[in-house]
Amino acid sequence: MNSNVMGPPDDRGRFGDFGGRFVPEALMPACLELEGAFLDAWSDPAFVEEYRLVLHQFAGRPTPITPLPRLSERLGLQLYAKREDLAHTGSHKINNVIGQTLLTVRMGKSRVIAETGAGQHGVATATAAARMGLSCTVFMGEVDTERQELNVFRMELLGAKVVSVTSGSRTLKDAVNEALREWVTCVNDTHYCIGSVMGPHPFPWMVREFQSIIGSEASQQLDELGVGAPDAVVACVGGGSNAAGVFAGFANLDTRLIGVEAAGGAAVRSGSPGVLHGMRSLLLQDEFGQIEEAHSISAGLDYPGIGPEHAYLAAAGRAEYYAVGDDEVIGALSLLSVTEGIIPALETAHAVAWIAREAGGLLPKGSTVLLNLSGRGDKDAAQVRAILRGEA
Amino acid sequence: MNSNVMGPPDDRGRFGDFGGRFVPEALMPACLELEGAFLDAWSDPAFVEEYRLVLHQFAGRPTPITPLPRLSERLGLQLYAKREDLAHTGSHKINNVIGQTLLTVRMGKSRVIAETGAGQHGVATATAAARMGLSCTVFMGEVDTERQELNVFRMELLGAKVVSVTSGSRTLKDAVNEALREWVTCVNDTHYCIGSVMGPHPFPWMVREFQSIIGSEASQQLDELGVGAPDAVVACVGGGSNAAGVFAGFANLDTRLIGVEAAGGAAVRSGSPGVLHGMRSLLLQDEFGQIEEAHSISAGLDYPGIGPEHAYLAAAGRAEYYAVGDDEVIGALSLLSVTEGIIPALETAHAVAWIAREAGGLLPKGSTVLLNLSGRGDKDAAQVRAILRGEA
Amino acid sequence: MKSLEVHLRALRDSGRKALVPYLVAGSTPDWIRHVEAAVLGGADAVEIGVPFSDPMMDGVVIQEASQRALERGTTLESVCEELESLDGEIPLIAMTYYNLFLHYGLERAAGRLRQAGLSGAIVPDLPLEESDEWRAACDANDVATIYLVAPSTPTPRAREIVTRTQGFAYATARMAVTGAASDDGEGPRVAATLRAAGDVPVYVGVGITTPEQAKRAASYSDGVIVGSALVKLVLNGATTSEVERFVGSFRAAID
Amino acid sequence: MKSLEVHLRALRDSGRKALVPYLVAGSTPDWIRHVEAAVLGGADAVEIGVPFSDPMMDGVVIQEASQRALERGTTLESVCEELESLDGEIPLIAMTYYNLFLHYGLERAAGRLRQAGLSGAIVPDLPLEESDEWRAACDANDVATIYLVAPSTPTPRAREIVTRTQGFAYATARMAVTGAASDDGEGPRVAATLRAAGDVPVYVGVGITTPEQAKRAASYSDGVIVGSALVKLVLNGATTSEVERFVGSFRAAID
Ligand SMILES: Cc1ncc(COP(=O)(O)O)c(C=O)c1O
Ligand SMILES: Cc1ncc(COP(=O)(O)O)c(C=O)c1O
Repeated sequence: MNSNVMGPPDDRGRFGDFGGRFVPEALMPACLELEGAFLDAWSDPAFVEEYRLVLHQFAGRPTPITPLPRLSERLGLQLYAKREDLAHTGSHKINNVIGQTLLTVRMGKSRVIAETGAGQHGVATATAAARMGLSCTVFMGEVDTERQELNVFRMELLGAKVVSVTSGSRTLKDAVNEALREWVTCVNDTHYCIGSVMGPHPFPWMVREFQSIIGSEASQQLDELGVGAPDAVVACVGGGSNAAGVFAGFANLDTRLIGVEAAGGAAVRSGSPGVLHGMRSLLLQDEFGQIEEAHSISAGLDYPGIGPEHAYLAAAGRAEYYAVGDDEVIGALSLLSVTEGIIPALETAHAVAWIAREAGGLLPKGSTVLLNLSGRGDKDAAQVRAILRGEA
Repeated sequence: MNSNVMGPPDDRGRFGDFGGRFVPEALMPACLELEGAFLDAWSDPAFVEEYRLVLHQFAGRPTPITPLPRLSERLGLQLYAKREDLAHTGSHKINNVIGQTLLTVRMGKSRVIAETGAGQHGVATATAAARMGLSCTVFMGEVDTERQELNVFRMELLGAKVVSVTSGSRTLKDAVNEALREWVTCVNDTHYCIGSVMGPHPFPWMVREFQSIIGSEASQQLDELGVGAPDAVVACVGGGSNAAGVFAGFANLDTRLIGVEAAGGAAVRSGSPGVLHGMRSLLLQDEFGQIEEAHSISAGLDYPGIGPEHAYLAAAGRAEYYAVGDDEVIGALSLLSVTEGIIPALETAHAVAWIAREAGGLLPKGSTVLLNLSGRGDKDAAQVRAILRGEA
Repeated sequence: MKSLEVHLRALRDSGRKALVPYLVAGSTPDWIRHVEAAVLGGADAVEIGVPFSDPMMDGVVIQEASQRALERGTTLESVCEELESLDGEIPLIAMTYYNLFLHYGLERAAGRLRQAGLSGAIVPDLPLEESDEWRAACDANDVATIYLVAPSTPTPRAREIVTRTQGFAYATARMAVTGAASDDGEGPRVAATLRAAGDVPVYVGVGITTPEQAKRAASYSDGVIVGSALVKLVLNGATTSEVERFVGSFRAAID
Repeated sequence: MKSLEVHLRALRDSGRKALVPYLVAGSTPDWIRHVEAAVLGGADAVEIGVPFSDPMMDGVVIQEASQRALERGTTLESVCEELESLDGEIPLIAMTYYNLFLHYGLERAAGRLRQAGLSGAIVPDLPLEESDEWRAACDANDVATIYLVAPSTPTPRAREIVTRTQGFAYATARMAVTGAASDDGEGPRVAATLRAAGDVPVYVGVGITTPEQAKRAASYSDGVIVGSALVKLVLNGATTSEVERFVGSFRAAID
């Protein structure tokens, strides 16, 4: 293995051919400032210490590794789960927002903005903003504010303002556009707290760094459990932040890194190179280069792109990416629930579905597999119920 | 302070005048068997070790202590929260069910039954049962199955059967009755996994022991933080399990123990001694000894009784109990959300409301206070929203 | 020895199988007439259920009757008052949950029962270990304390209950709350254990739904208790003569 | 030097302020007629927006126009084809997002633009650092690469942009996406910085909504770009003569 597969990007923010900084000139100074601020903070032991302390005291880190004995037996594998569902607000999203809000304070800014799809990243951002005393505005497509009313309410409870985005397809990608448009008007006092390993440099790298605590904890915990390096690490991929975070702990080991995309949002499997939201990456686009909407049962995977580092890892052959269809996901969610007493998020259920499908196939029997359990399924209960009852 | 305030009950299962075992003869052997099995298990280091391991690896313990700097400043107190909301399934309920399901397996039984009000204990029991490979039936009042449909669905996803109870007031207390009735028919292979520090001996004691991990972790964590023994520990009280669990860590110290009841279910403040559900305790009852329904904004505090040990602690003057009205609760829930980025459960919000009300009053300015943050508010979002919009 | 026990022993020694119908006091306006009808139908004693909000040991039928009685404003006091109007010859036995007595005051409750003509009491949520105070109150008022024995009760414990129970030992025929059943359940075994353990009369109850069942139960015990089957009849609006006929059919079967 | 720049420098040196209206290609069926009308109204160049699904730098008006254009099936290719039919004398400048060129192929795209009569391109999501490849493709096809400068751009960086931009330097008057505004914003400061930094013409855009604003902007720059205000007129169903009149009013104001 290459000794530093998931190192920093080059000085133009590129991972191989991907990444970069495709933003309006108005945002260039903010991106450059952010890059400097992050570099400075991330090499400042006091900042790193504070980031870790907040994650520990406030967000409940380290999250445990849970052996999954009954599912393991069912599938003929040795399965372990990294329990990001137990982190505050119910997913890995909190790791990133705590890093970014601490950085916001350090940069002397008083406000954050964020995009959100189903609301997970929005709730996490509103949470961290409340904790740090920052004001917060979240952009959310109108389609999503309507189908995720409760998450809108949660953000408001946490003191955030939620802006319903009526442009374009009125979903996540338009919320990103709108957040970027807003950012142009307020870069001086506002940080754009992006929700995944995407966007212009330094975001993909910075978010990966903030999420890499998942992987570094997990590899140490597996060592302590006597498991050592697993044969494979499997994570679902929307923008790719939970995957990047867990992969980072295993990239320099002899472990297969497996990202599972939603079939209807499979930027690696079905996309092609392009530029969107400040980055060059793999995107779902039509024959003319217009960006296509992603369609997945899970709102968190409903993004037509993927973080540039994943595009690079795929091109470099270091990580493998597969797609799982909506039809496989509900069964996988039930399977984990009933065998292990953990209801995963629909996003996470994609990773479970792939493991269940490939046990004995792409995952040889007896393999040791770490599932990154990126989030809890409470948020999805109503939707899953409607699907199972044939109402959706 | 007495050197062992929260010791075991006497050999009739009494805490002072309270407790005991008021059950049909048919259940006496099961209660005696359970008492023996628990005594044996709890003094077996291997069992205790397994209980702790499952809580660690599966449920995410230890839960952190979170300093609450912004709320502290607002109230003129030194506030800390013990984060049971971060435990798997979102509240302290998991501590108890893991203990009881492990004991079920140890007793060679293959099934658990449980009562539930809003569904928290039901979901926790279904979760632990799935994890241990036990079958599970949950009794839930028809009124509750209707207003908490999603929790019914969660339990079913976890493989549990949910029985809608149509007797009596069709709420929690009737669910307990029905669970007891069912238990009579199946004591041989079934354990009744009761949800709080209530019921016949040994349940109140056993559940307190399983929950006391909250208090023992918390007192050690506060020591490590250099805080030491707080001036007060504050917990909400339904049946009283989260309160008993946290109190246990501080009962032998110079710390005030404060239980906060819902005004409409305030067994200590408004109840009188009586016998229900196998225990002698304080109960809400009419002038003829008929049990009254409790009425609270929060389903988890909607119980007309209280665990017998609390009745004892109140009588002995070791713990103080206060009541908070529905009208104070929503404001408290918002307050914690917006100042600290933690949306508490409505139950927990009672404890927050009391602290906010009594800061500078019953809680002198500058006091060090540990709030037991018994659960997360996600489950309550729809209800709180309806209330704030004047729809409920 | 309590007068109830003296009476019931004499009954047994006379060779007559005891028939004890159960009615929920207050479940209908004319419940007192039903008590009379049961006596006319051939009851040797009547078990009077005093309604409690949380009847943990009862199935749906008695739950429903209890709830109706409570909605009609029935209380321990009202039940006792109405029973005083009854000019009965045969024993009445109270059956209710402990909280009602506790709340009324144990001494006072036992006295009130006796005054109303109730000479025994069955308290299903009061096992041996918890019953000292209540028994003391009953002892002072000539109210017999009747204990239940379940199929799950181990033999040594069953023996102890037999030595403590007054009037009769209540052998519950199955691991279940009150309600209809079609077989004998574990009645034969429980009754045999109790009979072997002492000299007190042994009655079988819980699930005795038909005269045929009662007949079989009477063959291995000293009497039968007929609860839910009768209460169901009442809930369905039975007239007093229907109650009398129903009880009479059990009488005929066990004689 | 690109032909566009030669042309625009000559214009400036003639003492005429440049007027550059912006239209979204394909947003209405007769958009080509609007381009002609803009020229008749006195435009010195026309900025042709090629619609993109995610116009990150544009406000609601241009978003709406882009969406209508996309719904009408507009593509980079269709835009170029339609423009070929235009028998224009004055320069056309493409404005769109990078992905459309990238997807078409950079070399091919630049060639296609030139062939269609577009002699310059503004790509708002392609800052200096990312534009080498695109500029190389443009260089090979005599398409000018026009860069924007924002109020947030530090002076040294603005200087560098001035040395790199071709045709003109686009001074954005405010920290905002395209859309209406009523004041001059930071236009004067940005334009002054750019003029001090080099010799290339400096045009002001973003938020120029009225002839009065345009007049002021022209007083401290070499030209003005009128975008959302015109696009809004078109969205509201303007006729070609209305477009001509509207552009004419700006012409009159800045002359
Ligand atoms: C639980 C969960 N997992 C995964 C994702 C996908 O995001 P990412 O690929 O950045 O981890 C989301 C996004 O909302 C999520 O909520
Ligand atoms: C979050 C939470 N806190 C408190 C309670 C009250 O129970 P107890 O008093 O047993 O802790 C409940 C019960 O459902 C609960 O869900």
